[in-house]
Amino acid sequence: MGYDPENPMADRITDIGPPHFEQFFPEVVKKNYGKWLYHEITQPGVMMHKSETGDECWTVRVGAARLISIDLIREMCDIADAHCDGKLRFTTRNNVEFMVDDEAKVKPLMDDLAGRGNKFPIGGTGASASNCVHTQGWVHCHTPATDASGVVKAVMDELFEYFTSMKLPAKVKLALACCLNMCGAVHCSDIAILGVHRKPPMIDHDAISGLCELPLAIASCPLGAVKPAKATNSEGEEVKSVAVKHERCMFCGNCYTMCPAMPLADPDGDGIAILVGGKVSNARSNPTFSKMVIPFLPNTPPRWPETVDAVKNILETYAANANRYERIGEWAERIGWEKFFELTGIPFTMKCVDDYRLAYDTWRTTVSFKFTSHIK
Amino acid sequence: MGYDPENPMADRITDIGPPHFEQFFPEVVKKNYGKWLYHEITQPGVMMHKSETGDECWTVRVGAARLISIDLIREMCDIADAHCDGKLRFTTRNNVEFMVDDEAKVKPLMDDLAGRGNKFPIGGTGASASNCVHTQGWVHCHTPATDASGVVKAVMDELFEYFTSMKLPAKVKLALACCLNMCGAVHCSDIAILGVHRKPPMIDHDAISGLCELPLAIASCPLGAVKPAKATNSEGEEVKSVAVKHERCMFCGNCYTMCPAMPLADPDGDGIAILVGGKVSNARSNPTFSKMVIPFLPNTPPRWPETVDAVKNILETYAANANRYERIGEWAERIGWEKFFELTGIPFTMKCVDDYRLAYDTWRTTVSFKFTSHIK
Amino acid sequence: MPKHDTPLLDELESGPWPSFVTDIKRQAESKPECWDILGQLELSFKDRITHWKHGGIVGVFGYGGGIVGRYSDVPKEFPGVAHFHTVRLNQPSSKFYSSEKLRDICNLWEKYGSGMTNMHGSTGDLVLLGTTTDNLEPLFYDLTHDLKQDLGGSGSNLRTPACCLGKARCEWSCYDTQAACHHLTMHYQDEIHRPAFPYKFKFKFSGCPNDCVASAARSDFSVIGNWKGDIRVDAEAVKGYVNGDFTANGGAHGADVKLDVQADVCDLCPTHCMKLSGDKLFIDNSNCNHCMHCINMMPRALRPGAEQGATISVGAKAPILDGAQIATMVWPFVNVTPDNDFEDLIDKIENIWDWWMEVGKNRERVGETIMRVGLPTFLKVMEVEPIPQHVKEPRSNPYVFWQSEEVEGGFERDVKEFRKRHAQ
Amino acid sequence: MPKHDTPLLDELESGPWPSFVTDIKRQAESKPECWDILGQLELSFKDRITHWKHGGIVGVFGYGGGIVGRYSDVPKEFPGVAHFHTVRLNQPSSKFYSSEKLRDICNLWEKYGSGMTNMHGSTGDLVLLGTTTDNLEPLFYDLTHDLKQDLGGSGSNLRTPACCLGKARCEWSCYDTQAACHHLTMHYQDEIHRPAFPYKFKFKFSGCPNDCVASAARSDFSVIGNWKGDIRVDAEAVKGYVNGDFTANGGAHGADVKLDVQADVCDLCPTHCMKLSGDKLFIDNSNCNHCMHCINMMPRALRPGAEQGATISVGAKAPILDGAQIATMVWPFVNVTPDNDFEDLIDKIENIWDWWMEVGKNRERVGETIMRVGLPTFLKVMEVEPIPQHVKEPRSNPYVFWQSEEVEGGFERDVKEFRKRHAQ
Ligand code: SRM
Ligand code: SRM
Ligand code: SRM
Ligand code: SRM
Ligand code: SF4
Ligand code: SF4
Ligand code: SF4
Ligand code: SF4
Ligand code: SF4
Ligand code: SF4
Ligand code: SF4
Ligand code: SF4
Repeated sequence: MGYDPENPMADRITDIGPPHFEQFFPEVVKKNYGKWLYHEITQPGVMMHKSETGDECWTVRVGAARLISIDLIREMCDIADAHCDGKLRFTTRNNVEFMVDDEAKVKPLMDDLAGRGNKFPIGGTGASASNCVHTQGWVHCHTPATDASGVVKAVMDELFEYFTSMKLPAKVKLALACCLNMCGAVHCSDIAILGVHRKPPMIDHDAISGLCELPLAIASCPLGAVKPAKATNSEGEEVKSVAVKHERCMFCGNCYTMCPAMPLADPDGDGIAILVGGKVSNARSNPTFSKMVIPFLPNTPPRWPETVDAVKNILETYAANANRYERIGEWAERIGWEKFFELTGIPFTMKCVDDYRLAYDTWRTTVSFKFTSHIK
Repeated sequence: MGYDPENPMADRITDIGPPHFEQFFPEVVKKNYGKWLYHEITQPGVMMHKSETGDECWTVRVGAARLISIDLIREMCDIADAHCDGKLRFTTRNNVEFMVDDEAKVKPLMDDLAGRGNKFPIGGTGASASNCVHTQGWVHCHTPATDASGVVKAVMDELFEYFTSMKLPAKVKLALACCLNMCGAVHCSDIAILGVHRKPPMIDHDAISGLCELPLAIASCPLGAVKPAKATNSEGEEVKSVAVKHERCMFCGNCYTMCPAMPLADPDGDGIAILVGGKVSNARSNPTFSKMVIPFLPNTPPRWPETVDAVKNILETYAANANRYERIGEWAERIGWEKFFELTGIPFTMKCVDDYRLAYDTWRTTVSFKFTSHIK
Repeated sequence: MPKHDTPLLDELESGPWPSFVTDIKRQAESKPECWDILGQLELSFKDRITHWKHGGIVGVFGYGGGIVGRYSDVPKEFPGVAHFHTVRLNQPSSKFYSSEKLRDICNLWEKYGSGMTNMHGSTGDLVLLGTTTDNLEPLFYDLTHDLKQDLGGSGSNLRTPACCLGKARCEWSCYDTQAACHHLTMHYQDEIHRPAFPYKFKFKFSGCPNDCVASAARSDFSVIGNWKGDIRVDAEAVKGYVNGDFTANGGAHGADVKLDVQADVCDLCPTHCMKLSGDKLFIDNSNCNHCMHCINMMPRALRPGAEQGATISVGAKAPILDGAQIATMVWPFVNVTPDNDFEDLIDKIENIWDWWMEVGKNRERVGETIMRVGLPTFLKVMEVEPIPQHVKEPRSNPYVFWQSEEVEGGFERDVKEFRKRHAQ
Repeated sequence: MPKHDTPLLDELESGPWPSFVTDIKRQAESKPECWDILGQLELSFKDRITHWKHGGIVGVFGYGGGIVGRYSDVPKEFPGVAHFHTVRLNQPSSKFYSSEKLRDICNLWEKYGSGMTNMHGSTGDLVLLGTTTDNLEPLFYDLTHDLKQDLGGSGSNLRTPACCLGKARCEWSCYDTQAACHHLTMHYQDEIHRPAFPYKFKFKFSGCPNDCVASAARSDFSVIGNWKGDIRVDAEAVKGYVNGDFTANGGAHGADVKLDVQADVCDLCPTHCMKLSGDKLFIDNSNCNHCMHCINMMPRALRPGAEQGATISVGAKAPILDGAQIATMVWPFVNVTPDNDFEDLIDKIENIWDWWMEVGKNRERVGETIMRVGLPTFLKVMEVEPIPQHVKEPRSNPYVFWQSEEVEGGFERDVKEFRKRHAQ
């Protein structure tokens, strides 16, 4: 028997949590859990982890689109069954990892993967461009300022050779979030692609009283741009509603999150901002936020050429100029942001100058600077 | 003739400004103005500046108390007349500089100065402890939380050998301000001595209506701790006055500046905070603020032993541990503030943790830190 | 459901990177509603705007999270996605799977959903993308009964915890990230499924300061492995690196990039606490700040110290509303072990929750609450002794809040007494 | 006036540093009111509190500044300081004096004041400490007629400008600090003497980035000498330093401390743009940020580049109220010369004043006004093109204020049109 609509609470099971992880470990992992000694990336996408027991775990990492079908997952399962005793894992960046316990098993596995067209690109290790973590975009969310999967596909096609090789100065972690909610570590990524709105919310006076608690909508605005106001709906009746002080709006979208009758999205208003130089690891330098270097690029489906070019330009300027082992932000800090803008040729605009809460700490309070082309 | 009280506006002269500087230049300065090539500090307090003309300007720098009498100034004039063609100058740190145009004239000048007891200590150049710039304190101001001249005398007596030698890793710029108004560059000094209040203002209900514009007094508080309130004066009459929310007060004294009926000063409440690591120059590192490392030391006239010891301890710990050419703040940044507190033995307290406007930027947002004795 | 023309999306079928369009088309053969996914997405590509309505509240009985409601704003054109709710399955720690388990999930989703997924969501859940309200209860029944697993979090509750793979396949993990993640997930099932907080709350577990699950950027409660004492050095392997026997950075730059130990390791050590003389490496561990750089560079020669634990930081979040925060270091070195059921973590978590649930405003992340009340107040409430490690630098402003009891004589004074000594 | 017992102050007569107590006692022999200075100060030492009343408004006819009123709160005990006003004399640029001039000032102060002074005040004035209201006008008369000089500033006006000694005795000055300081002081006599601003406003002039008058910390309008192009190198002198012929840092560490050019200069260069090979020094000037370190270290070998000017930064101030500010760089390289009467400075100053006097709140320093409206707004008003040099780093938050005219289609939209395409 199964679920009975007549009696939904019958033998209900809740709060059992996820399955225990250990049952999914490959033998070599279970056996050497906590015993690993060192690792070696033997070629792009292939890692060997050595255990004190002498065992070796060979991992082949494969890029994935994240938005994937059950048929594709089943295909991954077939591969795991054929080569990995039916085990596999997903990384924190949506890549897939197939593990074998013997170097000899690596090539057959790789040949199999390669034999399946462009479904399973091998790479993403070491000094490579990472898979681009991303969010929902137009595939599922209600607040996006751009698409996610489409932009990422276009960008990764262009950066492909950097994903499958390890010729960058260091890791470059890519991320996309389709709105300021930033569902991901976009705010701390080497190169971040961020969907941004640029028009204040519209107010649907017909729907607002039904859909929203006005006080919540008003309270939702961090800048107090939403004010109570009387308005007339399409029936010509006067209704309690809100008004938005446009000059105070910074397009964060929080009002829409709280009140469905205040949509912001707009084909021309929405687009993409590029942020760079963030990192999370503590290696050498502290974790830092990504900095906005391009405030806006238009939404140009299906391949967002402006965004693709911008990302590639930054990546390749970095590759050509940075020291090895230096993340993008470490490079920009070392040479100074004026040099970053000069080398990348990205125009510096007022939009890049902070004017939010902690802005003062980002202003230049020294006469030490470099004479770049910016100084006429 | 002269000033005529009957007719104060008679042949009145205004807005003539200061005398032109050039007339006060020693010959060698006038002749070589803008022609200087390099300088050499030949011994503590003595500098030779070489001109492209081959001329040399020899300067002897002398420490002064800043609070000085006309008789002492006249004595300086005698010295200038005897050795320097009647010219002398004061530095931006209240030292006096006597200049001669020939090395041979240096020794007689120095002997003369030395012959006058402890009035004219020679030093303050190069890697020395500077003269301690200071403010009015109890000698003239209405808002001080400590004295100025007295504390500085006590401190400089103790640091004397560092003023007259050049054995520190780098310049150490000392400053004192007797209240949070910080009349000086205390907020950017290597070691700063700051007078601090710790009790909220009293309210003189008898005087307030006469002395203050209540709205200004209320508006003066950055934290909105001052509120309008009715009160009864000593005549038992109800008067319009203000009340202070004690828990909101941070003792800045701005209300007292605006309203004389709100005095803060208190023998036990007032005392001294020590801030370190600020700098103004752009050499190597950017100008930075001094950081509060000791939130309070009591006012203990006439010689403020706690303050003197604290300053000396910081100075000597720095001298013993820093690299040459490294200012105190550069040293603390390099070793990490946890090491600074460990090496100086200064207890770290909650008071040193910022909770004002830009506080977040000072919190540690990395897991990179050193395991000092602070970690139990 | 009929196939739609998708000229724009078709452009995304070319190129070397895997194409989600091709993938969805393939899936559509057996799950025709996928044609409507493509159809509506094509319309969004054409209109350059989303066609999803503002999320509606849907879920399974008794749970306040795990499902994100979603409806099309053009349902007539695309009935297959009129309802398109998300189901968040709580992933196993660090996302190892057996093909058997994955196949069960695929079958479940073939039966009740669109056939499309996210492997994985940004928080860590296995995200099943697109089903109808009617399917939720049957799906949940099969999930719990047949697959013996559960939903993850959404809404103002504890979100699905996540971790790096740690000891499973990494030599640097300073505590058992998977065990900690799993234990706390089980321990807090109620908090995950039934919203009781001012806003969302997230745990993330990384085994070392490399922070491979980006916990410092994305979790209200970030647990990052760390060590005390000396970095473990294999002197022989150091020689190997000096002699160029091994690749630099564990091969991260290719097989032929060797290490210049002086330039690449010592000179890049942020604290300059390393010295190389000949082929001997000396580390002044008392000045090491555990950044991991040298260990990353020479994995065969260096390992984190033997005395291991974790550093706990609090309050990371995305920008909404007061600006993003990277987690602030609160507990420098904590013992994290299954032997005491991770009670050192649990104590701290519950202290934070008790306080935050009391003083946190609606939709205020704990990091924002700390910003509002100040770090000192938070440390006091947590009964944490302030240490210099809590700050990058001491305060530069002089605005200290003293308490009456800290000041001799207290705050109350008699102005008349004062006037006797000071004429007005 | 009688002598008072000053047991506490007497303690300050010992010790190697000059004693202001001894000095005041000596002065008291001819100016007995000095006994009351000591007497009241002794009382303050005893009571650990000031005995001055809140400053009263006093001054000379027609001026709104230059005098700071001060009255004793124990006038009966110390009648000699019952009135104790300060007179601020505008010092000559960089504080060179002739003994003749100083003697005239001493005589003036002997006649009208207490005989005590501050050489100098923190802003830069020659401060005469302690006189009575009645003496102010006669003093001012003699000052202007006989000494031919004037008062400095106080109150909400332009404060007395100050400068480093620059070209007078320093090899590094990139513009004529004294001339600039003197010219602007004369040009703005009205602004110095008659308060017309929301709050005080200060100019300070340093000849190079060493900033010997601390202008970056203390002036609303900070002018710091700077250069463009290449640091001037004397190759012979470089050899000398390499060979140890010269002292390090111009002898600042004693005659026997020599320079290790690689370690002390190249390695400490913040931009690492210097290379030493053998006894030759190469500077990649395009990467130099003009910090002065190398020049400070080898004054005989290096000098600022020949193309000289100044960098102008705005808004420095002490903490009251929003916290201290170091000046923010606004104009990277400005031509500062008497040839055009410093008009490049004057234009900028007056732009700032016009705007600040309009939008600045009462007692709001210009730096606080800029903080309130944001740097972008200020740059716009100043018609300054934004450049990366204006910031340490670009913004990390995504909160950009777009203007309607910048966005295709503008801000006005028709929600009904929207609803046609997006069902509610
Ligand atoms: C598999 C994965 C953990 C997991 O549980 O899934 C992982 C695995 C490893 N990481 Fe990582 N990291 C993983 C995400 C991360 C992240 C988080 C992220 O990408 O969002 C970070 C922080 C990113 C950041 O700093 O912005 C991260 C920062 C590092 C670093 C620090 C690099 C640096 O210099 O900053 C190292 C050390 C190194 O590579 O030198 C590292 C090193 C490693 C090592 C070498 C650890 C080991 O000894 O096995 C593993 C292989 C590295 C490689 O891919 O070259 N891992 N690593 C994640 C793979 C993601 C992917 O598929 O691309
Ligand atoms: C005389 C004076 C200028 C004046 O117009 O009065 C002056 C004069 C010189 N300064 Fe200065 N500085 C003077 C105040 C300052 C200040 C302001 C202050 O003290 O409040 C600073 C900024 C302080 C700060 O950074 O916090 C200052 C930061 C410097 C520096 C940068 C030092 C550093 O490494 O940060 C140098 C370069 C050096 O000494 O290596 C310098 C160098 C010099 C030189 C060598 C310039 C030269 O070539 O003649 C002069 C002699 C230095 C010495 O005393 O060893 N001067 N110098 C000031 C003497 C004050 C005193 O009596 O002690
Ligand atoms: C599905 C997911 C994105 C994805 O494609 O992976 C997601 C999707 C949404 N997030 Fe998120 N967030 C997701 C991970 C994150 C993360 C990353 C993380 O958890 O590591 C963040 C940044 C870290 C953080 O928590 O700050 C994140 C920060 C937000 C925020 C901003 C919260 C803040 O305090 O700044 C919002 C806005 C809100 O809560 O109203 C938000 C709100 C939303 C909503 C519910 C939209 C809304 O305004 O209500 C999105 C539903 C989209 C949909 O239709 O499915 N989401 N969200 C991620 C959850 C999947 C999973 O469970 O694994
Ligand atoms: C005399 C002097 C201190 C000294 O002993 O040298 C001084 C004395 C006073 N200052 Fe000052 N300030 C003096 C230089 C400064 C400086 C330093 C500078 O100008 O380079 C500063 C810090 C820089 C700045 O302007 O921010 C300074 C920042 C203040 C402040 C805080 C202003 C702010 O925006 O933070 C106040 C409070 C106020 O304005 O109400 C203040 C207020 C005062 C008052 C008028 C007291 C008051 O609250 O009204 C003091 C009168 C004391 C007296 O009885 O003589 N004084 N004041 C300095 C002026 C002498 C001169 O003209 O040369
Ligand atoms: S980033 Fe914004 S639009 Fe994208 S999934 Fe998250 S909430 Fe939705
Ligand atoms: S988008 Fe943000 S800033 Fe604009 S009105 Fe809505 S809540 Fe306020
Ligand atoms: S610092 Fe404060 S007390 Fe001292 S002189 Fe300035 S205003 Fe007066
Ligand atoms: S001292 Fe400062 S904080 Fe306290 S009441 Fe007065 S103005 Fe407000
Ligand atoms: S965080 Fe550390 S322990 Fe975890 S996977 Fe990354 S490197 Fe290994
Ligand atoms: S971990 Fe980092 S700080 Fe410690 S020794 Fe290695 S490189 Fe230096
Ligand atoms: S600021 Fe520069 S120019 Fe002026 S005195 Fe100091 S070193 Fe010389
Ligand atoms: S001035 Fe500073 S930055 Fe420029 S070369 Fe010299 S040391 Fe380097």
